[in-house]
Amino acid sequence: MADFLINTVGLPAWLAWSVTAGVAAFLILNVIAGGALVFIWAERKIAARIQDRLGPTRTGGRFGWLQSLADGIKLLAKEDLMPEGADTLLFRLAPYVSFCASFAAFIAMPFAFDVVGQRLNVGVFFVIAVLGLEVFGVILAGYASASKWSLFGAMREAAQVVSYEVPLGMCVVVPVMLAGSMDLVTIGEKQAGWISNWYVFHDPFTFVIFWVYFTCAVASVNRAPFDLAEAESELVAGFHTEYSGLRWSFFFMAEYGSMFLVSGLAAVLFLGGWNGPIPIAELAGWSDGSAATAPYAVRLLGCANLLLKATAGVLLMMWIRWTLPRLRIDQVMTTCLKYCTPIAAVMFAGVMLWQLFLPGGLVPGTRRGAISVREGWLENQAVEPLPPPAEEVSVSNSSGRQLAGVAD
Amino acid sequence: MILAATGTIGVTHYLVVGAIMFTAGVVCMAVKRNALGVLMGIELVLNGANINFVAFGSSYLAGEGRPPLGLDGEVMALFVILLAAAEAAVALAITLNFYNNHGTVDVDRADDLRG
Amino acid sequence: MNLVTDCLLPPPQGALLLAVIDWHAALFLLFALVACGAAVMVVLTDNVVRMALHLVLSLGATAGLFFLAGAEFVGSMQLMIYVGGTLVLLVFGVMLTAQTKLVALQTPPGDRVIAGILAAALLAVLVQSAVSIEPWRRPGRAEVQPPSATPLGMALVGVRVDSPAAESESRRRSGYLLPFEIVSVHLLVVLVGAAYLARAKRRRTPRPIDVVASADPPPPPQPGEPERREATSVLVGSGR
Amino acid sequence: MEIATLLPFLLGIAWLIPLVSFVAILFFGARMGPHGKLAANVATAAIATSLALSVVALGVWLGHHPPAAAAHGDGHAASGVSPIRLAVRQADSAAVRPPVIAVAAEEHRDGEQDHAGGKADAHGHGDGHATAAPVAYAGDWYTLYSGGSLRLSIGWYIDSITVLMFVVVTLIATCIHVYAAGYMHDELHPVTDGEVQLTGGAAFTRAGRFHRFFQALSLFCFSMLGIVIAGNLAMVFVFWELVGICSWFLIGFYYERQSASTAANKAFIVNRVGDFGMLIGLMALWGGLGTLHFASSVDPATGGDRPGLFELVRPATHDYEQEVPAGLVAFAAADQVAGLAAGQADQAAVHAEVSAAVPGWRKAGYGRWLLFIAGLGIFCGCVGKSAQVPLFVWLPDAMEGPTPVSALVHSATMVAAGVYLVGRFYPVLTPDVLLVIAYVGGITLFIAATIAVTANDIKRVLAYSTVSQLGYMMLALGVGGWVAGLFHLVTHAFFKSLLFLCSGSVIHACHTNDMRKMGGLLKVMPYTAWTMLIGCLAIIGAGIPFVIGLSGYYSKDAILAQALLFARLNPAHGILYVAVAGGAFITAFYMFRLWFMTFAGSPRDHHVAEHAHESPRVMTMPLVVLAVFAVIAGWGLPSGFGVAGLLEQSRPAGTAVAVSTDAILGAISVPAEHDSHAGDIHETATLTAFGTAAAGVLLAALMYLKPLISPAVVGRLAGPAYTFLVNRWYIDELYHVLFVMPTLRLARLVSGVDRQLIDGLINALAWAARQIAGIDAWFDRTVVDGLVNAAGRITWNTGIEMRRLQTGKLRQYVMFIVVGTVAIFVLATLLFRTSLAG
Repeated sequence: MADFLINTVGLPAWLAWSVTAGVAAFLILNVIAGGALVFIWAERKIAARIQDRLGPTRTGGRFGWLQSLADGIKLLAKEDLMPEGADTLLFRLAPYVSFCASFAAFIAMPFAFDVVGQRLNVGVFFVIAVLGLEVFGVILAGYASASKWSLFGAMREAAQVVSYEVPLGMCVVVPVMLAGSMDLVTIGEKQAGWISNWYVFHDPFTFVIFWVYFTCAVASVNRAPFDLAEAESELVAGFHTEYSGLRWSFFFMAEYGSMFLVSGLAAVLFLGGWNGPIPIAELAGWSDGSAATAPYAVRLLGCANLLLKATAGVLLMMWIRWTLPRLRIDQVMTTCLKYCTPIAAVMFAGVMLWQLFLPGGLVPGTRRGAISVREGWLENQAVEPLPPPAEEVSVSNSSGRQLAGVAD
Repeated sequence: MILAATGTIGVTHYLVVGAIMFTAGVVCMAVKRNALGVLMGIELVLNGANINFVAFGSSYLAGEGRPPLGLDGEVMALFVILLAAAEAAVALAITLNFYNNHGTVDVDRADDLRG
Repeated sequence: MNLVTDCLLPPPQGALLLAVIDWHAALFLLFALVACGAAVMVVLTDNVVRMALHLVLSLGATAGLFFLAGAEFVGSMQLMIYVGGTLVLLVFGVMLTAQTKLVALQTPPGDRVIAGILAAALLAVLVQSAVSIEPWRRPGRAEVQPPSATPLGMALVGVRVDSPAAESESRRRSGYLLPFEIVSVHLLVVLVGAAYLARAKRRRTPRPIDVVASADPPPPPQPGEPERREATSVLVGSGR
Repeated sequence: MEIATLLPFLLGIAWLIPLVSFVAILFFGARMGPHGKLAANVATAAIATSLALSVVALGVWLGHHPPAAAAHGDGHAASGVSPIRLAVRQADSAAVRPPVIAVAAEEHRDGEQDHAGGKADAHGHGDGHATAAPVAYAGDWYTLYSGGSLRLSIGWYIDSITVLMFVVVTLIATCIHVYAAGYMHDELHPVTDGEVQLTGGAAFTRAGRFHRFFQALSLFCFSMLGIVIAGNLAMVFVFWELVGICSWFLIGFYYERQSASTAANKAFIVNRVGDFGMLIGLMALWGGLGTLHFASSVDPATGGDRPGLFELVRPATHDYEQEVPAGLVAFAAADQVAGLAAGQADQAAVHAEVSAAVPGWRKAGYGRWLLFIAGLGIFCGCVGKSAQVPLFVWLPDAMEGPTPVSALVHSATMVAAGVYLVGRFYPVLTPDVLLVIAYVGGITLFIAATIAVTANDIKRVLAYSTVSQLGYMMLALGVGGWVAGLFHLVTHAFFKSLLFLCSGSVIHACHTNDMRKMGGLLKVMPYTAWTMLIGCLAIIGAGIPFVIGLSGYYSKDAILAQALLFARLNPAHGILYVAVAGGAFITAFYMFRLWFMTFAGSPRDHHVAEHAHESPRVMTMPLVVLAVFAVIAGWGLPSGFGVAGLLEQSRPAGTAVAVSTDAILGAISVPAEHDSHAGDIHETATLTAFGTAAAGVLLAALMYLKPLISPAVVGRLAGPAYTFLVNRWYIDELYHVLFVMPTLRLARLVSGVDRQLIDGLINALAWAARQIAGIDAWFDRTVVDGLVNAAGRITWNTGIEMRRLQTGKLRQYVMFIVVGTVAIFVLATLLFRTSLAG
């Protein structure tokens, strides 16, 4: 979009970039926030259905699809309480920290080829890392509330998230290894084509590790059955016991945002990203197969694909939440350290061996010793050229272009 | 990156930032009576050093005629980070023991071996 | 150190203020300020939790600096590991200084003064030695290769594919495989050691639950015990 | 496998197996079954295996070299006919080889050199002219040390004697192992030894030593077989000493008993005396000849062939006639050699001259003495080992050991080692040495026999008879009866071990050694009695003249015949024959005295008699086996198939002919042995033997069976002689006066010198040292300590000051660090005008 602005509209480059960035930020923020509203509504409906009730029916027509909007308004209208003895600054700060962390992670999250806030060559790690910041807000909240319930909740969440980052990282490394890149866009690209190209179907190990990843993801966003941080039955509401009104809703949004994020990440890493199970575009001849030259419409299709997959993931999480009972803290830790981590490790090794010893391995030259790793890599370079040098203009161009595509 | 180097920011700038952080860390170590404070000081110091590594390694900041360290800088920084994590783990364990034995984390009371 | 003027000096062709902002310098300025400021705040605050907050801010800003310097992988690592690490620091801070008497350990002002003086001296020395190198201050626009984590990864498994290392056969082989292994083993050892150090000792005082459970009354508290008992109760509460 | 490699293989294994069992028992003996009961099985199994292998080896030998006519065929015809047939056989036998040493390359690889020294041997003593060396296989398994001309190696020298001795030793050893398993069963439990008096008179109790006993037995078997198979004198000497130490172990088996330990030490020391002489002999030989190998051997260093002792002393070129080897001659004529060398610078030339000069010197008689000394030296060892005069005193005391030991070690095998060595070394012995041997043997047999007459301890009687039988053998060898001596050695081994085992069984039954307490045991223990009777008959050489007899009959007759022949040839030495004949008479007398006193008549001591009992099966079986051999060991088929024939095969080259020399000890003519088979001599000898034996038995019967003549009366009549004999010729006392007392006196004198003179000196030195030390101490205390203390004080004070620095306050330390850093920077920048930053 930037070059569009520069060339057609004739804005100076700096302005074009600023506008581009602004648009991107605006889009991400609203899509996710709006999505959060939808999800809240969906969760209530699903919970109701699973529990054989109707759920919200009144607000806004039969399905009560305005329910969450109404809730939002209610929350806005609520009085903002702060317990006395609370650490004022931290108490105020905490929700924003969580919120920002959860949403900042979307910067590197691709929605389709190059439909991405900022294409980072270490996208995966960026996302994981920033997502990990979210729990920080939770801790601050728990501490600042000067309430034992909150404190306990925060403690639990901290322990849980920190320990679950280990297996999560392991699982994430697997697609990275398969694609030979940490760039989420590249990873998505590599899975283009038929459904069989999805990494989840790459080999048995990846299939297993996909589920491990999903479990760890659920745990790292504190969804049931890992939601000890806000175990209503033990701690009144966990870390956000003392929160109300808009601050509380920020936590809520952050939670849904990160749910959506991990689901999207799962989609990109394992489920073919924005590539449908059948390469319709190629078959229909809309694009010549290389995503780089695909028209906007195809990218739009990709976005739809990814959103669909992510939503499916979120719904799955809801389903799990309303189906499974909550774990005890020791069970949570056991699941992480005694099951997820070893399984992930073994699967990782398995994938590696598979890559090495089965045709079409990552590095053809691997079997020829360490030095030939280099040649193998160079061959790969020849086959799959890296994205063009990230010197400013081109990068901002691409991102700008696709954002424009999304815009109109 | 978002914006490539334009020649205004050099290694020196990073070094200065590192120096400030380093000093802050040292002071933190020197002033805090809370063992955890001391730990944070250590983290700061390590970060100061890290900034220098990255600065020297970065090809964005390299002065003319002075090829950057290249990868070596980054790898050093990586190792520093990892070892810092390790150090934090051990230090925390020690602190915990200290707390179990003395019922406090005041480093001034950790002078059982004073001369 | 003419950073600020670099950022804001009027361009030759002249335009709006925004136009002439050197984004790189500006962002650097921002991150640098946050990093240093937060670091100083760490020193100045006494509350452990706030210290941790500032620390995280500082480290995060440092990560930003790394991104600016093109070391994206290192930046991500910084975020991931340090946030995790400081998180644990935080947790411990909260656990160990839960008692009001420990929340803020006052430092005698004399120490602060001495430390300040020393700090000034040290800072002076460091800055002097940083500034004293001319070419560092004036970076040329060195040709920039696209930031990519691949060479780093290859180097960690022992193969150098980055220039200029890739040219000479000898340096091409000089990967970081061995240091990498050593560090990993070292980490493992450290984890085991830490787990051993921090292993649960035999409780000196029975947990409230045990007291309730056992018919006989709990033993009389020895002097110097009470804060420990409270601490243990906190541990119990947080799921231990 | 070819015989030349097969025999060393078989015998080598047979030799090593007892060592294996020894090691096994040594380390795991105590854990073998309850109280080490299984140790017996292990040792027995080992020796039985050796026996089997030896028998196989014997079979192999016989298969390749069927023996010639027995030396003691009945009548002259057989031996007259045999050589021709033998010669014919040898002509077409595969054993015909040139007398060179064949070393197969692939046998070099596994380090085993095999010397097939087999030579076509036509024992042409039919025409009285020996022209060939006997069949013998020699070689080295392993070279221990090789430097200069000395080469010590583990090797083998196998001829028919070796094989035969292997069979005999292992057979007897097996029987005795079996027997001992029963005899020693007391040792399975803690033993209360009544013969040990503790201070305070308490009964002495110790743990059982069952397995140790068998451990020692195994080691002994190993050593004995080692002597037999040894291929060179050095090896012989090593195993010689090993045998000695084993005997020491076994005699001192009950080492808590004063008498036992004394006896053990006595045996050992007395043997040392002999071994000293043997060492001298070895040195003389090596110094002169530079080799200790019997047969020619290949030097692995040079690969060259080195002639052995036999070859040197009786070179084939010289028609196997004994001559002083060139080496000894040159050795003796050292100064002449030096004179030659002085003139010449070139070694080769010197060698040439010396070798040219040697025959002359030999004529001049150089080296005869050396050869004589060497022979005497070797014989000294034999004197010690097989208890000849004057070193026979240890053997009777050796009876302190358990009876199986006495049977195996001190009658059958070890003491025979001396005789064996003399036989093995025969070619090197000059007629003078032989004469000495003969006299020593004669004296021994007479003295021992007379002592045996008055002894009352059953085992001592047997011990003295052993000594006298050994004397027989020595004498036989001395008078040229090579086959006769070794033949008697074999037969004696059988019946003497038999006798000892019988006596052991008796002692086992009566718990006493004193014959005067026994009597009338015939009904109680028939096995023992009858087998012992067989033994007695065998030892006195009973038999029907010219028809058949027990083993002793043949061997003893051979000896008598040889002695008679010798006496005829050298009238000066006729006394030897008298000694032999008299010995035969006395032997018969005391053996039957023993038997009658023990078994015949009525019990003298009821206390003993009533709880006497026949020994268990495990002890009687060996008796029967040995009895059988005692009967048949001497038999031989007319074809020459028999012990004697077997021995005849190995007769040293050149000893089959009569030799008469004008030697150092005057003119001696050693007769050829086959001449003793000449009709008249043979008959005379046989009749003499029969007569003397019969007379002896008759006398014994008169005195002890039907007491027509009371022994007491005889004793009183022969008063002084009787006491003289009872006190064993006062020989122990004599030695005590001659050697022990002077030694003690000398020792006392020396100790006196030591105490008075040397101690005084040393005390004076010590006193002086103390004075100096006192000064030293003062200096040390004042000056040195002062310095040290000062240093310490300074350090201490500094430490006290410095510790203030260690406040234990982390924060201060940090500040110190900062100060240090800044200081370094400042110094580096200001003082040295450099900037650390580059």
